[in-house]
Amino acid sequence: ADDVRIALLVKALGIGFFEAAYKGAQEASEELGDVEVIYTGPTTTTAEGQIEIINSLIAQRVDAIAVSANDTDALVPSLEKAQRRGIKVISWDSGVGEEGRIAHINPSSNSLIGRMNVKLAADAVAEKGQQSGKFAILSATPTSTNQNIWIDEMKKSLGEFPNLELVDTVYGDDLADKSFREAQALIKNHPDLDVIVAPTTVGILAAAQAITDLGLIGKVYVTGLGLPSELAGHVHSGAVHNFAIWNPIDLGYAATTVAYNLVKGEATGKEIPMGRMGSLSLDNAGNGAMADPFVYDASNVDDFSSIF
Amino acid sequence: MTTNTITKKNSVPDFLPVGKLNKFVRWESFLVIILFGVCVLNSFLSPYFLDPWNLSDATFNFTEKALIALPMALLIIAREIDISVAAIIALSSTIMGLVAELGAPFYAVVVTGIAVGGLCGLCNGLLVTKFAIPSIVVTIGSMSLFRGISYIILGDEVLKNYPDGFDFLGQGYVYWVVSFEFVAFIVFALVFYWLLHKSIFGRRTFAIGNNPDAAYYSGINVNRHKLILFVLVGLMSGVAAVLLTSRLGSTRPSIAMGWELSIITMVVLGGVSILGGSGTIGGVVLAVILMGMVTFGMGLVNIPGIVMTIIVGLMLMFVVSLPVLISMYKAKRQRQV
Amino acid sequence: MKQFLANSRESFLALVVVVMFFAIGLIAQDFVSISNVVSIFNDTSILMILAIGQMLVIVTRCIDLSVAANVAFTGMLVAMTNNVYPELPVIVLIALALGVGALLGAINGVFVWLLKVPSIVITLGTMSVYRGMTFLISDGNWINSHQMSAAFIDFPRAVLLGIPVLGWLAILFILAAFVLLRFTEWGRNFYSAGGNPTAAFYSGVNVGKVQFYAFLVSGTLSGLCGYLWVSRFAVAYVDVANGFELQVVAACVIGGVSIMGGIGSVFGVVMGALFIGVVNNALPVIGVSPFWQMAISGAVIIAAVIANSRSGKSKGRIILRDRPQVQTPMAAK
Amino acid sequence: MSEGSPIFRLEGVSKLFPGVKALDQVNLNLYPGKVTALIGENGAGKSTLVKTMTGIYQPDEGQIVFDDKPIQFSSPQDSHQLGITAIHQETVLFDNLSVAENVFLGNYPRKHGLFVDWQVMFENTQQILTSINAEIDPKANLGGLSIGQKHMVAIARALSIDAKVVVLDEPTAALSHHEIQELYDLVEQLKADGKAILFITHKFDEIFRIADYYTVFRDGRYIGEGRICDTNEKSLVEMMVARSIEDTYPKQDADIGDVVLDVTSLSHPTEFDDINLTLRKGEILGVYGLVGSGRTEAMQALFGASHNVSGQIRIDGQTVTINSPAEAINHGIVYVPEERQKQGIVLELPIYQNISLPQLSALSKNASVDLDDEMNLARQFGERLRVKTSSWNEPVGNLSGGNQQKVVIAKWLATNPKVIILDEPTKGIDIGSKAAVHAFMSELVQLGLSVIMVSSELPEILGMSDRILVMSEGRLVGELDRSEASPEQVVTLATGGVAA
Ligand SMILES: Nc1ncnc2c1ncn2[C@@H]1O[C@H](COP(=O)(O)OP(=O)(O)OP(=O)(O)O)[C@@H](O)[C@H]1O
Ligand SMILES: Nc1ncnc2c1ncn2[C@@H]1O[C@H](COP(=O)(O)OP(=O)(O)OP(=O)(O)O)[C@@H](O)[C@H]1O
Ligand SMILES: [Mg+2]
Ligand SMILES: [Mg+2]
Repeated sequence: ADDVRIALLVKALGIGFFEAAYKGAQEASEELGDVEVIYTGPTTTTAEGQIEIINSLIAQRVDAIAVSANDTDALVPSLEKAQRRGIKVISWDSGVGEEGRIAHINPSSNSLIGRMNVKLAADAVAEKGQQSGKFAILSATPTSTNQNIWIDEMKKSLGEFPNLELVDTVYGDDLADKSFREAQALIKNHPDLDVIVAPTTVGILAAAQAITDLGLIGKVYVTGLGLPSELAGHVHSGAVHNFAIWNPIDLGYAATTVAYNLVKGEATGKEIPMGRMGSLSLDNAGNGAMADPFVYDASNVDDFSSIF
Repeated sequence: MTTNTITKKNSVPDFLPVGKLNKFVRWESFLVIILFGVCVLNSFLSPYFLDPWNLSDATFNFTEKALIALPMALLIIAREIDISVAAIIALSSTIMGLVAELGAPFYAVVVTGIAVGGLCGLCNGLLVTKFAIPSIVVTIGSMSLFRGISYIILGDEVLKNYPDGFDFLGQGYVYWVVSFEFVAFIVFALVFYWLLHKSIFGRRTFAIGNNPDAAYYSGINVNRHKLILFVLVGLMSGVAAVLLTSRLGSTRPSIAMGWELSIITMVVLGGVSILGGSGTIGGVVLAVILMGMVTFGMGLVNIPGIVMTIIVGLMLMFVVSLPVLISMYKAKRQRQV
Repeated sequence: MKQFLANSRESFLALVVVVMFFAIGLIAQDFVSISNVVSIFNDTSILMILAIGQMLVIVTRCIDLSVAANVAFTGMLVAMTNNVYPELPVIVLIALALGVGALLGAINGVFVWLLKVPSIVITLGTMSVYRGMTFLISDGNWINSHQMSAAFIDFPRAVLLGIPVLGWLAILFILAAFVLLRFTEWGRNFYSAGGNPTAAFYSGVNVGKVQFYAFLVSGTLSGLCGYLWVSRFAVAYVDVANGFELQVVAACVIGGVSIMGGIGSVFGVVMGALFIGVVNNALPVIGVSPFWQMAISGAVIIAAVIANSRSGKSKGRIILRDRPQVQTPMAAK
Repeated sequence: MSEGSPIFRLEGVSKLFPGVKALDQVNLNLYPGKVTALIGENGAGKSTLVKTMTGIYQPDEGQIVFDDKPIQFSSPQDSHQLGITAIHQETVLFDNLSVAENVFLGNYPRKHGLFVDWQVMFENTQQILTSINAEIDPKANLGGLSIGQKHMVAIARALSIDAKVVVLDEPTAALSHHEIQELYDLVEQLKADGKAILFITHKFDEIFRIADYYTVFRDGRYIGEGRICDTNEKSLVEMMVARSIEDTYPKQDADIGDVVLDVTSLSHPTEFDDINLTLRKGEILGVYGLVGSGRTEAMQALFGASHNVSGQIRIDGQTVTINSPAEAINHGIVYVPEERQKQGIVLELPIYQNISLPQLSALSKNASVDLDDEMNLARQFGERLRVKTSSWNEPVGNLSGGNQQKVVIAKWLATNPKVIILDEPTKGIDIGSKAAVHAFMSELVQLGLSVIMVSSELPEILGMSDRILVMSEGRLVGELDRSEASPEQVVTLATGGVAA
């Protein structure tokens, strides 16, 4: 029989996180044998770019599309069309509306991620040897869905950390220069700031660099979500005490196996097997969550920095 | 096309070898040949290319941009440019979303979208004509302004409560594989063809593009003409906003980000002189389809998007240099004879 | 007379920048300080250097939209070289950046000079091509701070007499550009070639070649800024400086450079860049909602160019001699 | 034929343009200390020759001999360095640069070998300008000067190098009486300095006044040369046009009717003040003044192309408001501008489209243009004005200067106006066509049109006008009837004196 062709459609090409997910997808494809993975994505993180690619994927009659979406809603009509043409659609990492896909694989649950970010801030405050501290959030664009969900979740879990105070939320638009400037402005506006939490790779890097340049290592910590390969340097310099990320390789692996099993009809109701990772159980909205984000610090970052 | 032998704009001093294709090697013929080659190549590369449904799907990728490219061609011929078009889409889509949110009926939403586009165009046009500021400068500013207003209104919200039937505009089919969007594009292409090549308006556009002073002294109201052109671009951006919003089923302020450059690329590829004064709608339509087919073909064989942008970039450079190269080659041969 | 007007226009812009700076200081107390001035200047340095290159291009009636892509490509190339050969001295890497940037600029220039292709079209093309090439050479990977040598990162940060090297570089290029444009024939040719190409040709100026030089300079400066950018932000990736070309052009037009060619001054461009720099730095500091920032900067650009166009509109000639309320320029005997 | 050997020679030079042989094996000799006049109809190839001499064009065949050595120019700079300098027909200067830079561009005085010496440049410019009696500030921006002043700058530029050969392509076309006299003095001075001068002009009085030799071209071909003292106007004209021209100023009396146009206290804040004039049906009203006297501005105001204008305009007794050229055209007032290439025509568009431009609405049905009507219109008026072209579909830019001017006039006549304002209508037009334009003016007034003719050429003003208005420094300073006007009177008025 022909190979099962699964498209791994990412937010944009050239992002370390997704490259790592692709590694996981390749791993799954080797394990499954009869799978061809098409790794694709637009040049910039736009919904229109992804739609264009979805159109060409429909034309190629791929068997499944696993998408990490740039826009929750805008992709839905195109993905519905794909489903009408018999293509199995799932989303992962950053989801799309329910009508647009069969299942969504959350890297972790949003509430866990939100809580984790706050906990990282607490860790950093503890590292400074203080009882209580102030932190600010440096996000990506004001419109990125998962950023906003996580920020909401962070605010919700603040109750658990009475010693932490959120003083500001700013947006660096995932641009290095803007994030850098926003980080500088945060420090200028809040001289007693202890931690900057950036749940985005560009942001966390820019903030760490700004702290380094201002000579505030040890005084202001940067934390959030990032990749070990990108942050190893800042962990060693001390600008970042610890940070978290779920395993993108596992995520890519899971997305591929789930898509494969949907194509093969192996999915039974709310349970979809995902190879070495057991099985994904879906809630009523078709969401399934994987594990907790994993925390990296000086002790383990080097072990992972060569992997993703 | 008529006996419309518009020559290249003479802003380059007359002693310079200006690329002028032989009358028989028209720009359009040239595009047709490339287009044909691309289609042949595509059908070789992918078995999926020559499938009516797939080709129909492919048209969705460019029709909205193409709708703006039509008036943009006129605007560029008249020596102006509008790089705020994508931002106009964003603002127009945002206001449409708000109106829809209030429960407005189908047609009211559509009219709102187009009207907002027209107003934005009017705004650009007034700034350009009243203050005599170059349009590229004005629209760099209004690009941020219009999209910025969308951000102010929407923030991180999304609007998606569009009325019933609204999705037809961007997703529906009129007959078999022929989508509503594509029909709209063909109709507007004919309208703009007439406007540029057959009507007084078009004749005046060429006159203004070649020599605005002389046009003014010949009794043409140059400022009003330009204002109308900006409004036209705005209105068509509104139309594109309606279709795009309907196709996406939702609005965010980041909608249509970066489209201005692909639209201008389409126009230039279509043989419209960026210096103003010459160009044809036929060329623009061909260029639009050509670009659509190139990107679609590459998509079918999963060439990464960024490689596509390289190819489109190179194509643009090649295509604009070609006539010059040909005329240089000819001049050289003539000298040798 | 016009020259005087132009100068006064630039002084007006300078005044606006200063007033704006202090006005913001009223809202955010820490804003007005020597260190913040240095910091804003430093922060704007890259924009200023790029804007000077862009100004030359615009003065010759062209435009270079590929500067940001050039920054990304050169930055990536230099960062990758540094990653593979960390022991290479920074000066070699800077030379590499200058060379590669110059090459990319020269490609634009050759198209404009020898093939007479409108610059906006050619740089629209190379903008995509250079950015795409950045992806190809890096395979989409990022180069992060720990993959860069200490010297690589430290160079623009080294402080001399209270100002970082990055700022000194900007000062150096501002002065160099001023001297070249005012006091050398090579520099004056940019104005004549852009002001009236036919007349320039009749005067023996090779217009195409001058335009080529403009692109060459713009490319070289972009290459340098490629290095400065990745080193300042300690990261190189494909999307570096995405969309920055519009800010560079905006700095020029706010600074009074005429998009029709022939007019523009270094001082004006520096003020234009500082204007943008102050706005960029101030908006987050005075706590403007992030959702408002884009609209505000758009409105500010429009307001600035309107102000510019108004003050430049006075007519130079008066026939009625006995109405002396306006001084005639040629009354000087 | 002549004593002394030429310093500069062209032998069998040809220059081809696509479809036109602009120069066909022409010869030219220039002698040190002598003025050679080059004459020929519009499109004869005079300006093309100048461009070939100065390295702007490369000849397709033939050779250029300088000081008995054959030379080749690969750029204008080469010719500049040999000491060949030219004032071109269309002023080619830089509006955004200072006067001094315009004079010295390409030839900057240097300091330390590398740097431009502004000080010296300003001083030298001042010196040259003073020597030609031009009151212009070397530091001023060129853009603020009038056309006449710009021309003086162009002359200063030609004098800034130590030239051996000076080429003047219709230098007096843009100058007024007074300035022309000064130019003549200048030419005498150059002659005395031993420079070889090529002087291109369509004015015959000029030729006989200052030239020593003449060379005649016709249709790109060399016809002949000789000494001025051995010839006369009639034979020169015959060489030029291969026929004889009866009368350059064929003014015929037309029936002068009612007042068509009545202007009261037309004023502008800075350009002109309190202009009152009346124009009758069938009348040619001449407007004379020195260059820079505000005639152009006043006429543009009448045509609606000027802002901030106050005053009253009545057409056929009806008060009208004219705020744009479109309104003026609607009221039957049309204007043939002085700056032809800038305001008169669209160079890139074909002749027929230029002619139909002001009346597209009239030529269209349902907003679509009717091509046949358009072509007919172009043919009718183009032929009437004897526009020399191979096809009405030819871009106007390919025509010679004089023929371009005819297209502009044709365009306006085709609108069937009541009043036609001609601003320097024969500037740069050869003697044959000039006579044709004048004959046509007579014909127009006989058909019942009224003409306002702005001209800086005294013979034209005196020869063609029924009435003459004189302007000076933005004001009307006198009105003379055809019968009573004498050249002295007109010039005195224009220069600010009081008419006797
Ligand atoms: N760049 C060009 N391309 C094509 N044809 C040209 C060009 N320049 C001049 N010609 C043609 O060459 C011929 C000679 O033109 P030229 O300008 O030399 O005439 P001229 O004698 O100076 O006339 P005038 O007295 O009107 O100034 C004309 O037929 C003109 O149309
Ligand atoms: N400083 C200036 N600014 C704008 N336009 C100018 C300037 N100087 C001259 N012009 C324009 O140049 C043209 C001719 O100038 P010129 O001085 O010959 O005109 P004028 O004052 O009307 O004199 P004339 O009465 O001799 O025509 C006019 O159209 C005039 O508007
Ligand atoms: Mg001539
Ligand atoms: Mg005049």
